[in-house]
Amino acid sequence: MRQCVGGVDVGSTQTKAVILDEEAKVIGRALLDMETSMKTIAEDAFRLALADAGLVEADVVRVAGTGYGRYNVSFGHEQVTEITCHARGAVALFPGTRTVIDIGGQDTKAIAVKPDGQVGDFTMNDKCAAGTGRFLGAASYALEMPLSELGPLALKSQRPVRITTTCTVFAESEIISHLSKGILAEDVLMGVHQAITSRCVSLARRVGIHPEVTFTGGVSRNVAMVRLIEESVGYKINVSPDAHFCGALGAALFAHDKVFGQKVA
Amino acid sequence: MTTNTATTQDGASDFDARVDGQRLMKAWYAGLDDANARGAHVANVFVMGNAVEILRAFDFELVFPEINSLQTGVRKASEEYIRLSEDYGMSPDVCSYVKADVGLILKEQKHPAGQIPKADIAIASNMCSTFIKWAEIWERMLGTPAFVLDLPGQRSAGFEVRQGDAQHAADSRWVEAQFRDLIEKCEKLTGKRLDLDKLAEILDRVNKMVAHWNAVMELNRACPAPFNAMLDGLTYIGIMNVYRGTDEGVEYMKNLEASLRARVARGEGRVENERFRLLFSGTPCYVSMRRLVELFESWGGVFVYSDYLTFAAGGMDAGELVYDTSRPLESLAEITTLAAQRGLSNQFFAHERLAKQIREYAVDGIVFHGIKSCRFVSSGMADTRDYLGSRLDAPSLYIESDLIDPRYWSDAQIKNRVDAFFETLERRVGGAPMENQPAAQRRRSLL
Amino acid sequence: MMHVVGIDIGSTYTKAIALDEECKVVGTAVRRTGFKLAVAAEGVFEDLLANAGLARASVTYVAATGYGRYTVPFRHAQITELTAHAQAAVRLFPDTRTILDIGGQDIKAIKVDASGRVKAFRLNDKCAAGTGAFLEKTARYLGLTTADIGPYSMRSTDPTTISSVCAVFAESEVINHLSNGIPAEDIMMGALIALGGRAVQLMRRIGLEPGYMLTGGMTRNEGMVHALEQALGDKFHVAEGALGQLNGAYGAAYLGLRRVQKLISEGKPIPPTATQLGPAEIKTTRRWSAMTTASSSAETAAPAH
Amino acid sequence: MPQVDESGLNAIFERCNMLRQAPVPPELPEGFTQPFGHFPVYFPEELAHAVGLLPTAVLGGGNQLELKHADAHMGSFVCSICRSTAELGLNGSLKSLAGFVTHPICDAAKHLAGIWSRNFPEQPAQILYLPQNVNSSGAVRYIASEYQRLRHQLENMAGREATDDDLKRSIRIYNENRRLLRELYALRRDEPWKVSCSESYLLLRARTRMACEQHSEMLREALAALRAREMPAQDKPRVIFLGGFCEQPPLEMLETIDDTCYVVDDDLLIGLRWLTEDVPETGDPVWALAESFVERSAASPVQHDARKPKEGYLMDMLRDSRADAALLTAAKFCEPGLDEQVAWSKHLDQENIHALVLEFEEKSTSFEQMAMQLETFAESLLFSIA
Ligand SMILES: Nc1ncnc2c1ncn2[C@@H]1O[C@H](COP(=O)(O)OP(=O)(O)O)[C@@H](O)[C@H]1O
Ligand SMILES: Nc1ncnc2c1ncn2[C@@H]1O[C@H](COP(=O)(O)OP(=O)(O)O)[C@@H](O)[C@H]1O
Ligand code: SF4
Ligand code: SF4
Ligand code: SF4
Repeated sequence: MRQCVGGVDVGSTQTKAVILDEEAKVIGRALLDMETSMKTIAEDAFRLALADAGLVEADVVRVAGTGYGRYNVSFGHEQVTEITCHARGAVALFPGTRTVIDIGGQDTKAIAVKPDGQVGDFTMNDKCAAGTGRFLGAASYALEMPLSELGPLALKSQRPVRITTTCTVFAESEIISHLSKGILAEDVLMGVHQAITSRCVSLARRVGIHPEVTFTGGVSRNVAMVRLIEESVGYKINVSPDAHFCGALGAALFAHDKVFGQKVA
Repeated sequence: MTTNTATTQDGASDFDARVDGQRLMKAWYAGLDDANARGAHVANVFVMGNAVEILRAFDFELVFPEINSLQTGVRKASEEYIRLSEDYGMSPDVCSYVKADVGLILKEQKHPAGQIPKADIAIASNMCSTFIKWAEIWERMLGTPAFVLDLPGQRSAGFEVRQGDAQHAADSRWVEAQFRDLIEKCEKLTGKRLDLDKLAEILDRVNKMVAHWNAVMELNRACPAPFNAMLDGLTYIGIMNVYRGTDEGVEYMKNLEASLRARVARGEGRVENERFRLLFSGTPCYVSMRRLVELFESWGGVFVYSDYLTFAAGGMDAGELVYDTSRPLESLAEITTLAAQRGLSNQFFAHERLAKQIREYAVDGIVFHGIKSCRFVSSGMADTRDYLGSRLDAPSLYIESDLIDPRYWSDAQIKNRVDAFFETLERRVGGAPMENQPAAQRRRSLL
Repeated sequence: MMHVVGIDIGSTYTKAIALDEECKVVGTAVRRTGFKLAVAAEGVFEDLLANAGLARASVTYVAATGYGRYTVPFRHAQITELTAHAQAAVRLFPDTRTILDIGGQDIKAIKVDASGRVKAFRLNDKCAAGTGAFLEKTARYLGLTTADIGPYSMRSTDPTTISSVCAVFAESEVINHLSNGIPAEDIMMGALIALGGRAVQLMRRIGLEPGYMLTGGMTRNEGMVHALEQALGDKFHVAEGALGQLNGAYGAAYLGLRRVQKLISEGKPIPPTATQLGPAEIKTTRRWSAMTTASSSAETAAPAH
Repeated sequence: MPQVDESGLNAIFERCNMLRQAPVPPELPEGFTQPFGHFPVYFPEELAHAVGLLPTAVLGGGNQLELKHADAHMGSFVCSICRSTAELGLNGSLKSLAGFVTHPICDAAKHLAGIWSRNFPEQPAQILYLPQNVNSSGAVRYIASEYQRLRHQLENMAGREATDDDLKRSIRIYNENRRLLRELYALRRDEPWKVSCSESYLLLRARTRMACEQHSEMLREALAALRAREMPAQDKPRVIFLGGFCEQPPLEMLETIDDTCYVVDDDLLIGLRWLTEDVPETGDPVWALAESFVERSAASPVQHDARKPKEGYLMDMLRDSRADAALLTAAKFCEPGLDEQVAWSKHLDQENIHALVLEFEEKSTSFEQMAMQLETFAESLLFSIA
């Protein structure tokens, strides 16, 4: 009889789920785009993760939900905010983490982590979607290019252009206008990445940026963003292949605490 | 007749802090409603740095525009008033109290609580610089003459002005000179001479009220705390300001102290299971204060003190600040000077006071409530927080909304932040685990 | 026969109109601006000449307006779109006092006096939430063309509220609504109402003076007009047909005509065009700001003691 | 006095422009031991000058400075000059200041003293409580006592006494400078085509980065050269600029305005021209300064004075400068400025005087939008095209 635990992160654009085994090792993952309703997506993601881990529902004894749709994880035993989860997940992946920068589809968060791994302070963009993953979404739409290719192409840039609009919606037309002026796609893209970076970094500065910095959320999969953030803070930052699942991982770890008492890092 | 008669909210009682508080507020507004008709003289005053004692001596009816504005919030009518003023041209970025008041003027002084009389004079101190701009608006829109009461505050960090030292003497001299000008104006306005004995009686009543007030504040150092500084406390401070120097005020404060003493004696707390003692820094968000307190109390967090209760009381919350009724005017000037410096330092050099309050009230965490449109409380908040966090390792939460503008209240975000804050506190302070409740039930308790 | 042309290069559409001496409209043209403004100007001018059956030679004077006004090489003069809209509005509806122009990427509220002189104005152009772009985004998501928005939304019986202040967040709101089975027309109308509310709020900020007129491409969207009149609680003047969207170009042309008449009456020659003039015409304030030294952000400090 | 031609004039402007971008004076002139910082609006510079501390107005960081630390210390809802002043402190640009004085002009500015004391305890910072009730009989006496306190603190910092004669000498030097500044503004009123608003601003602002006597020297040369300029008057509306009393509008903004208007008077850096007449050079100098503050001073939205109703000085400015219209600006998030702006525009509406309401920010870098508004405004005034 297994004693696995699960974490589900219902984000604004993508839902992530992970399964941990008894040693808190990640043995199953799932990622779903947020198209249809929030009600079912959490469950779908969870089942996919189970399948990925090759388990059945009975093997999982406890599930924690997080993300802004966390209360839709109706089968969850507890809900924890994405702030606490991202911090926990980041510290689990990189124990030295003092600052977490999480760039998601519609929200960007910065979390200051105390040496004892506790959340010290945090801030996030509220009303405006400027400087979020969406900005990249606009670029990928304008360039008709999958998200995963944006970063690599941007890194080829020699002379980045300056993107002046902060508005995610207007960004699209500015990008096209640059392209129509014959500016290279990579130079425009680099400009886009720089725009997002400067917004995110100034957001993070509100909580104060201290090494080590761990970059989480879907946008952390974008190599150009990683490079630019490193350039603007002035040192290397942590990025894990599981960074996109960081929130779900944190949630799962809390579930794990409940089952096995003592806290694993 | 104190402890024996006065009992608490729950007991069958002749004193209920909330009910009596509301009764007194109603009575006050009723008095204002027909003030102009009765031909009474009316003065606009602010809660910080006013000359209420002098004005009372001349039998002025007192209008507290700040309280009018916050009442539009409490009565869920603020948005209408604020929109009116923004349509009139007021910038969205300025103090929403001012905007609500401009809305009030545009609505011919029609307030949800009744008609607000036109004032014959307005006293604006420099404690919050916005007071002065506000008074200038009355000068223009209503022709109300403004009297600016200039109260020098704490000049720099560690700058202590002690009763009787040279600096205090100089400052008091300046304040007294202004009081004398004010008295001259009042005598012209009312055709009466200042009655010093009457002034002395008023000062004496203020002394009594302040003594009770300080006792009340001290009672909340008890664990569990008998009242919530940011809910019950707001009623108390309202009376403290509106009824300052009156018999009703003294009576209320006396009963309040007695009833809370009884509560503490019975070991009753504001929340049945007090898990976190919190300090609230900033001004309330009157439109959603109940909701906010609810969010915190659902986690067993209670606000045991707030610097708001210091500066909104004009900084009188200190044992040594007692009027010498044998030389009323001079003493008024001297104490006003000291109180103003306390009230101001409370903001501009907040770290010095907060550090003290954290110790005195055995606080687990500080909640900073930033108000974009209130620079008086918000401009230095992030820095103070940074300072206390690094020096005292005091866990703190920063939330942002508005005093009375519902458009700035985002329930989902604030809830998110509050939850995250307590999730952290729990792991630090190790409060009783909450997760072991079933999700469904926990959700109910949170929503 | 002399003709005067007005060209309005907007962020989304480029509009042109030709007037004769009697100020009668002899031809119009509209095309998407695209991203090469000079090209758009040239293109719309040719369309116009074709539509009006005019020869280039018979065009005496060209007045450019809109945000691309400085990019029209063959212009004799440029005027801002605010001045142009104000002039046209008062000519078309003399009692107009407050003008609302909802463009593709901005909103303008303009207060005018009886002579068509601009008294006050407010603009919003930083945030897409209150512009045509917001509509087109929503329409795109619902699979509608710009032209469909109006007729389609008018079918709505029970509009939904779109509460997000951000066009992006609004989109996920739209997704949610759809997934909850709310009819697309109700969502579309919800978007129109949201936009209408913002637009009227902007108008309030300059003070509502009766005699309202709507200009710009939105005049072609009856759903928008409806939503706006709901929000305002009053009627808007709307020029018939395409003239509403041509309002800016018309104002420019009209001012151009007046200018030409003045020159002729004073026996002065028609001034050269921008290209003929060359850079001389460029403004000549010395730009010290252009010469920023490194010290600006550097940590320079006087020798400390 | 050596005659300066256009190229000499350019050299002067170049120097001013370099100084504009320096957070503190690049070098200390003869006879000064250390710069001493003060925040807008008004500060009695004579007191510092007399002990050999170089009065240095701290005016924010301009639109080139990137805020790296300030956001963690001051909310985004605070005006730019306060936030970038905090940034300059935190990034070490102001290390060299012997001290820092701010004023009760608004609550944001008062908070700077607290921020200083928490972050740079070694650099004495204080709030100089210049009274908001100058109409009270005790005002001069109170100010004098505050100035005395300040004088002694400055003496301690400089390790040098300021005798009454030192003070009188400084007062004389500043009186001379104030006279020259009045001449500069007279020239702008009478022949605005000879000196633009941005040029005048550069000259004015240079005083915050050099010794007053040096500045007078430079100003004298500049004035002569400006008067000699051969420039045709253009068909531009005469306007006044209000709202520059504290946060500094970007130079680009002033240049954009120069493109379409003649700015014939303004309240830019009004603190440097706060005292409108000579300060008495006889009698008790401290009293003379205090009395001048009350009796012979300019007006601003952040100084209450029953004798100077705000519309009053607005109308005086319009009349004295024979302006057609007014540019009513306010810095973003500047509470007093924004409140004043409403009163101003309401009043000009009644008076049927054209006004353009502009909001600016020290940090803004793009001005197309503003240019379009100004063009429209000019068009509506001249009502002729091109
Ligand atoms: N393969 C990828 N490469 C680059 N960026 C990606 C990739 N996949 C997703 N993203 C970015 O991550 C965002 C979603 O991240 P996520 O953290 O799931 O957001 P949320 O938690 O708000 O749903 C998308 O908007 C996209 O910009
Ligand atoms: N034929 C049409 N039917 C409905 N709406 C239209 C039509 N043409 C334009 N619009 C709407 O008008 C908006 C602005 O048009 P226009 O005023 O020409 O923009 P701009 O002047 O900014 O280029 C467009 O964003 C579009 O939503
Ligand atoms: S600026 Fe753009 S991204 Fe920001 S709120 Fe407005 S629409 Fe949304
Ligand atoms: S700014 Fe703050 S303190 Fe000042 S009046 Fe407004 S609410 Fe009160
Ligand atoms: S700009 Fe305005 S708000 Fe900022 S410091 Fe100056 S007066 Fe205060």
